[in-house]
Amino acid sequence: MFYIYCPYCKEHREEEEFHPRGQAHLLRPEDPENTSDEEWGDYLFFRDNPRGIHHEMWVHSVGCRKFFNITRNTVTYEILETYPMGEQPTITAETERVRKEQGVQAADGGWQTVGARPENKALNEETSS
Amino acid sequence: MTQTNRISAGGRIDRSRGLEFTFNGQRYQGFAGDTLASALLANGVDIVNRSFKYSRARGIVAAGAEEPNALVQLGARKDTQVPNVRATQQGLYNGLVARSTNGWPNVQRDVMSWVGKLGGNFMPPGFYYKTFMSPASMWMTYEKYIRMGAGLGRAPTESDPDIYDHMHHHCDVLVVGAGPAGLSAALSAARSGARVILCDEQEEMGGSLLDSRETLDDVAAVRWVEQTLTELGSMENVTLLPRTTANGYHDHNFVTLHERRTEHLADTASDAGFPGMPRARMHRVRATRVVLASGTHERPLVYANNDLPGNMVAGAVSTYIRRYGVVPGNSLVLSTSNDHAYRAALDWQEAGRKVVAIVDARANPEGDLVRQARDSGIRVITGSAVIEAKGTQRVSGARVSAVDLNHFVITGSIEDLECDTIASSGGYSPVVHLASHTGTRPQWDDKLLGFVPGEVKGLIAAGGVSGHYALEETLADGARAGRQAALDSGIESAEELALPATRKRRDGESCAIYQVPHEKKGLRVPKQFVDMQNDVTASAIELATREGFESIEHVKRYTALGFGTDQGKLGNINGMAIAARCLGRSIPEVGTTVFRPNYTPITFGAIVGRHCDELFDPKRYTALHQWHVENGAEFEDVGQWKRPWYFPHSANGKKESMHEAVARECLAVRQGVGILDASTLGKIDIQGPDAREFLGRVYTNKWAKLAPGRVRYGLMCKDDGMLMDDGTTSCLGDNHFLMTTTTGGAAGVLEWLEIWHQTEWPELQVYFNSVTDHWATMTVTGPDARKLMSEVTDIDLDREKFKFMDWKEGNVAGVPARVFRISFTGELAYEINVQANYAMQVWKTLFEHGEKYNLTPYGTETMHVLRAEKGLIIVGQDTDGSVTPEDLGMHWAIGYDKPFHWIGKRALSRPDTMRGDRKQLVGLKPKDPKVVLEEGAQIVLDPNESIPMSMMGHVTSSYYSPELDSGFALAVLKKGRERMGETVYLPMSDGKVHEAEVVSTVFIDPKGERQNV
Amino acid sequence: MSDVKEFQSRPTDTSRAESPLEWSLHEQKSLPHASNPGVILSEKPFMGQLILRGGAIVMDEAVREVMDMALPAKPLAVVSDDSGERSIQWLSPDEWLVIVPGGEEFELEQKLRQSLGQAHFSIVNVSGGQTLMSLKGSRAREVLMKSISYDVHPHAFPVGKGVSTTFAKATIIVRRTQEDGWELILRRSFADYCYRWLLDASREYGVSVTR
Amino acid sequence: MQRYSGFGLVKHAFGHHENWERQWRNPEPKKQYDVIIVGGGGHGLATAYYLAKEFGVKNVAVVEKGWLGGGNTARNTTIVRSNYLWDEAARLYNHSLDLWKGLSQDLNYNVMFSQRGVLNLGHTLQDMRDIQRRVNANRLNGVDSEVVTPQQIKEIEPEIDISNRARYPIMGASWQKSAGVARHDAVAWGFARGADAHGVDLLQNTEVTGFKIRDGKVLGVHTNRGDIEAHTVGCVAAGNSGVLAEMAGIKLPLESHPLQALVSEPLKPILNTVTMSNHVHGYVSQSDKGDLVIGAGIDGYLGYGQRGSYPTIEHTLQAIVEMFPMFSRVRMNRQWGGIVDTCPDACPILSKTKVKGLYFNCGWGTGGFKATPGSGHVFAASLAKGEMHPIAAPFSIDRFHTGALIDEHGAAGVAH
Repeated sequence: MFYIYCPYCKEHREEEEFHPRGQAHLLRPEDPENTSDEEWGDYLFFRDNPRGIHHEMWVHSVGCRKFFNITRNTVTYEILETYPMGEQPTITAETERVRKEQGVQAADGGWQTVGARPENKALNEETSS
Repeated sequence: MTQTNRISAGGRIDRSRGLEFTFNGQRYQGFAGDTLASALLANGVDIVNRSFKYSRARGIVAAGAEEPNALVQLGARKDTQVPNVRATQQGLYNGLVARSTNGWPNVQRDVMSWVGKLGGNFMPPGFYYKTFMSPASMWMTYEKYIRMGAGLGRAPTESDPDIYDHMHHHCDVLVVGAGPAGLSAALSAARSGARVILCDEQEEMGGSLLDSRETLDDVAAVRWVEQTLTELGSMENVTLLPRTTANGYHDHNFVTLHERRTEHLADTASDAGFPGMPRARMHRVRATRVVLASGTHERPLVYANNDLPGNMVAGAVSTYIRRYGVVPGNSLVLSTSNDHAYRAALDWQEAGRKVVAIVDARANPEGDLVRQARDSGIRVITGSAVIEAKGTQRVSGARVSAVDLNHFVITGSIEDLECDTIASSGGYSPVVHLASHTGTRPQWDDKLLGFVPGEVKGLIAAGGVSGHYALEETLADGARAGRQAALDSGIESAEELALPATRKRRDGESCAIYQVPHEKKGLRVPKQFVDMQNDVTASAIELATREGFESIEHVKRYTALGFGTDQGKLGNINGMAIAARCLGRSIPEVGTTVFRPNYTPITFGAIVGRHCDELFDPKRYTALHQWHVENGAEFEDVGQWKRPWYFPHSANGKKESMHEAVARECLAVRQGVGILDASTLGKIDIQGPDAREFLGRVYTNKWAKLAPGRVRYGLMCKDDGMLMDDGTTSCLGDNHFLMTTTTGGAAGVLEWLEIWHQTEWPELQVYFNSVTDHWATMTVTGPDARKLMSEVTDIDLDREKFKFMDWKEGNVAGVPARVFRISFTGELAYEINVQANYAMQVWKTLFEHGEKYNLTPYGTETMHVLRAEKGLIIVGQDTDGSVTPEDLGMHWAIGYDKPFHWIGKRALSRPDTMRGDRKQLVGLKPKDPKVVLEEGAQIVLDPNESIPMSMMGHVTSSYYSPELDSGFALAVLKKGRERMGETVYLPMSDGKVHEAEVVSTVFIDPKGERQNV
Repeated sequence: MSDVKEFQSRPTDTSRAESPLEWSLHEQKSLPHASNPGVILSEKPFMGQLILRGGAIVMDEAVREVMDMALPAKPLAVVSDDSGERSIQWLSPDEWLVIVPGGEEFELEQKLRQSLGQAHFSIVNVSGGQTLMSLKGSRAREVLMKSISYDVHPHAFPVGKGVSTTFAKATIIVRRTQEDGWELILRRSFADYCYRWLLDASREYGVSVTR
Repeated sequence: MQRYSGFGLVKHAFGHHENWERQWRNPEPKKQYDVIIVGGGGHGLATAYYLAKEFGVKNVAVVEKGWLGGGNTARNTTIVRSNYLWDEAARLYNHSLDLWKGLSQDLNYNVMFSQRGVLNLGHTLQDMRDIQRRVNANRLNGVDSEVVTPQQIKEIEPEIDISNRARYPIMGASWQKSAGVARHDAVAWGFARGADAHGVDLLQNTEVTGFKIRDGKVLGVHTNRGDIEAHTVGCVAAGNSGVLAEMAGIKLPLESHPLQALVSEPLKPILNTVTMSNHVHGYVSQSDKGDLVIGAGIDGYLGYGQRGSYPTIEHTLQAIVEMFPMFSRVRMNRQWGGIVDTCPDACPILSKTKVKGLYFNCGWGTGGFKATPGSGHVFAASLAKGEMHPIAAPFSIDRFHTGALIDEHGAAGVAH
């Protein structure tokens, strides 16, 4: 069972408080009218399914009700980072590959690095801004 | 019967507290502190069970979780039966009743053993794949007999009288195992101030120190255990959990610990004098660091007839003598590959019984214990091993021979030694199970001749499990691990633990021996058991490899090696070694097996906890529930809600049937006035300047012009164009809306709104909050609704001022209310929302005034009939995730020309959604009005077509209509709207074929005049 | 925000009100009363409860002005006024729960709306939708440990903290507003389930329920 | 191939079992085959078997990166049934069920197909509507299926609790009498032995590292044991399909999720049939060895770790004890997880791809085991003829672009 850092509650919570909601950074086509059936089908049904680093969206359903993203290894189940909506991951399959090639040891200390960006300004921001 | 094998002094038992118990119908005595196994051995009980496949006599082999044979059926009563309890792990209590799981008529004289003896040779591994195939029709009969022969204990046949629960913990350091390493780890971490949990599966903490010959600070090691536990027990930051098995290690250091709370005391908590106490508790622990100090399991040697009662692992012999004061025999032969096992012989001799010989596979053993044995006058036979046990019901002798392990042959002559016990040791296997539960593979260590844990983040292995076998090393490794764990968990500083002094002992090198060679070969050798519980022999493994099963997983599966309730704790490594030898590979080349939870079997009840019976799932109640109960409602489960289904009247001791009640309720609404508790509908408060825009995006229809004071029905689709929910939304203020959802859809719709807002359109200024529980909703409907309402409200109900699809606020029964003129019945209707705390008074006041109008409460069934008569759909009943608004004929609710490309729109122009022969919602009128079509009945056009028939659709809703005095139905039908007036057929399972006419979905008041009055 | 429909949903005569636990307590006939209870439960019904949504800065200004209290600055914080009767709890970066004595909520909502003016915010009255339960006694923490997976050790859960979390198979808000005991906020329709669960989990410690 | 029989067993016993032959060879890969099957699980082996036996394509290799039958074939709860809702799915699974019926004899390998029936319970009015709909559709599709009352359920499975004590009392069930369970490993081994006997090369420990594709046509595969040529390649790799597809530059609408299962300790016979409940979410049967074999739901996240989350196990056992309260004192022995490749409509993909000669058979989700012979058979027919078999045709990848999904979530549910 995962122990997930909620970037809004700013602490780890048990997986039971969350729900996975599929691939992160999914964008609805901006102009559906001019989207082909194939493109629309891709948007509806075709998802990344990597064996390894995956960026996925979760919702802290029984906590703050906020959606956020997790970078997780789908084989080891290690959570590498969690970050709020609207931000980009700092760890990707590409960065991991580079890191591996450079022989960098995995950082120790807990399950995940916390927050993709050092400072989260969410507290004094409206989510809609 | 007296305790023939009990010695007069020593051990951790309390000889002043005698306990009575029954095994296989025979009464015995034991002492407090015994396990069932030690008490059985004390009483000289040799045969405790019969084996699974060959029905061979089996005795106790080990002293802990690794025991494969001593499985018993526990419990004195039908409802307290526990199957397959390991006697070595069951604390003895007064009145304990146990039986062997197998053996008929009894374990001593088992009829099946003759089958095993005569037929055993016809049962090589996988024999069942090769036979029982003809005639094909006989398999179910063969299977019946195979099943009867299989299985171990029996499931209880009555409900469990005990309860179970869960407890959640968070700690800095969880230490698994309270042997020397675990204790020093816990002490080291605890003194640093860390929050520590220490658990141990045994009845008493201390692990190997409880039967150790060694001293710490020059006193018996067990004294140090006592001191340490006293200190740990006094610390506020330490939780001690004895009788607690760490059974599963899960991701991110989540560990489940199963604590036996009353199982060691009596059959049930009540019998133990603790009514209300859980029989077992599952601790769900999130640990920052886990110290795994689970120690080792000793490996027995695999020699012929090694399963006869009287064969034991060497360490178990020591445990029984030193911890329980039981010598499990009179004369011992020890067969070993290492120094450590010599303890068994020394303990045996010190207990006053005869050691016939120590047979050591090594050519030149010369450690301290070896010297001690020799000095004590024990005969040590070197370069040799016990190759076969003699005996029928119990060991009567050992055949010993010199062995050449490199060529896997015996050399020289065979000596027969007389003895009644053979102890063996082939070395030690670290108990790596937990460390591999999350998929990390154990690593083979050539020096240790065993697998040690692989690297698991957050887990530190310490002591025996990481290959530190000497006591001083074990203690030091534990202390190091405990300190490291505390520091890793964020404790700033931790002192190094001062360890008690040990006496240095020199141990010689062990040798690698698993299966012992025999003078015969292959299946001609008397059976050499690798996995006793599953009757897997060395030759079975050999045969499997010969048949092409070369992966260790194939070998395991073909032979069933390691699939028992002991999960191969004794046998797996031996089995792999044998497979490796047969395949000409090394053990690490053959691979390793990954263990899965549980470490030892865990009661279902403990995993379930208190999530059973009435707490299995929440029952959600509305604010009016008490009234419904008091007025005789029958309830329907809708999601977690308990909703009144119908309100049967009782008169003269006769209760109305549902049909009668629903007919009465329907007519009351159509002709007078009825009332429905609709509080379960989802309600979402939406505020913000972009609320209207947002609605336009998530609903298929238009919202731009809905004025305050007005209500509109909306359809919600997913982006695949399929309907997901529906409901009305009211404009409360220009920037303020109240959305209703279906009862089942409430949570999902709120999340749906949030996900689009938070991820796709964060720029829209709008907030959503659930107010489902805040508002109670009651629907007053029927021609007399206005009359009734006018008596209790100050709202002007004039039909011109308060029109259909308007809402107003005012007081109802003295309570501030919002009243909505919306109708799900087709009749004049007022939906009243009041704050739930005041709902009951409103409801009761309505009934006070409603009596003269025969105000009739109705439930979900009547609601369904009334809405279906009007052709109004229920999402999830008339739709199934493959239905578009177009399919439902709801073109009027689709705003194709809305400026924003709302959710679901694009999908409606895909080839499949544009198909001309899609299923469409229609009404069906059975030709025979007495027929109420079955919901789910399939529609065909040609009733004479042979199977498979061409199904054109199905009935989604079907009821008897009291107003029409006829059955009627809603259905989805291919090209349904083109088929108005056609006859369709519904072939039923009883052979009848119903005929129905395709009609409009609106059966009553097609112009909708009644709701507008 | 203007164009939002304020609504006083509380009647002037509240004598016939029924709290979310009315049915459960009624059905029990006599309330549990252990001689030496390790757990003491009591409902604090009919509190005024508002959900505030909006930006933290503007909301902070508004509650300072109207309630003379600061908005909790940190996630999972609960602040109470000196009387202990009014509190504001952080629920999410743009969501707070305000609890006040029953009857104050509507006036409070109006004042807050006035203070917030044209900012984008939302205030929702949820007083009928949830209820408070006080959980006290020497074994209260163990009962919570049986019920929620959140860490309730004093190190992790000091006074002034509140979380929304999983309670058995329901959702609950747990808060510590004072040293000796806990406050649970139960959703109306789940209140009976939570109450039964609490009684069951408390049984081995002895439980008393007071009204 | 050495024929197996009871008589043969006796004969071998007198020879101390020294003359049993290998069940399949361990050949070196050839340079070229007519067809390569990627994936040596049940479906892949069945495909190879039927290709060689029924469609005359004998120059076939099965390329398996681990050991035969080591994926979901080894990790499922062995249920075989065909009571699917939609015509397309019912046809596919019923075709499979027909093959199951004679499979032991056809393979000369006892796969222990035990037709002990399957109950799908209903606990709510909507459950019962869904059950009636499915049973009616099944019946007209030629699938044996009936609606049974709680009393009839009790006669079929006497230990079940049909009382109103339950939180969600049982209101009825659908009952497919010809459904049942089979011995999962034996299915893989039986097909392996049969395929081998017809000349198929089973290449274990051989991992595909890429595809050789030129001008939109597949020419073979690259493996860790060298390149192997073939103009027809069928990928039958369950949870690894996505990874293979990516190598070929194809995207599949698959997500790989953990699916967990567990067994109790072995018990004397207590359950007669297979009982499943979508509503309380759990299902149980008893293996011939005596274990209660219990299935859990899918975990919601992607996972290739062959394990899921513990609460899923808890919820499942809660459901089992809700249906069978007396199992509370029975003990759970082991849990494990498979990797199921799920499609958005809970139906498989049997399809050509934009690469000519490259076919995929995947996306079976929780329904793979029961389909093993049927899937292998229609896929083999498709590979042999270069045209999708009529039963397979509706399961093309195209449906995710046209929208012609076959939504079997209701039938799949927890009911694997």
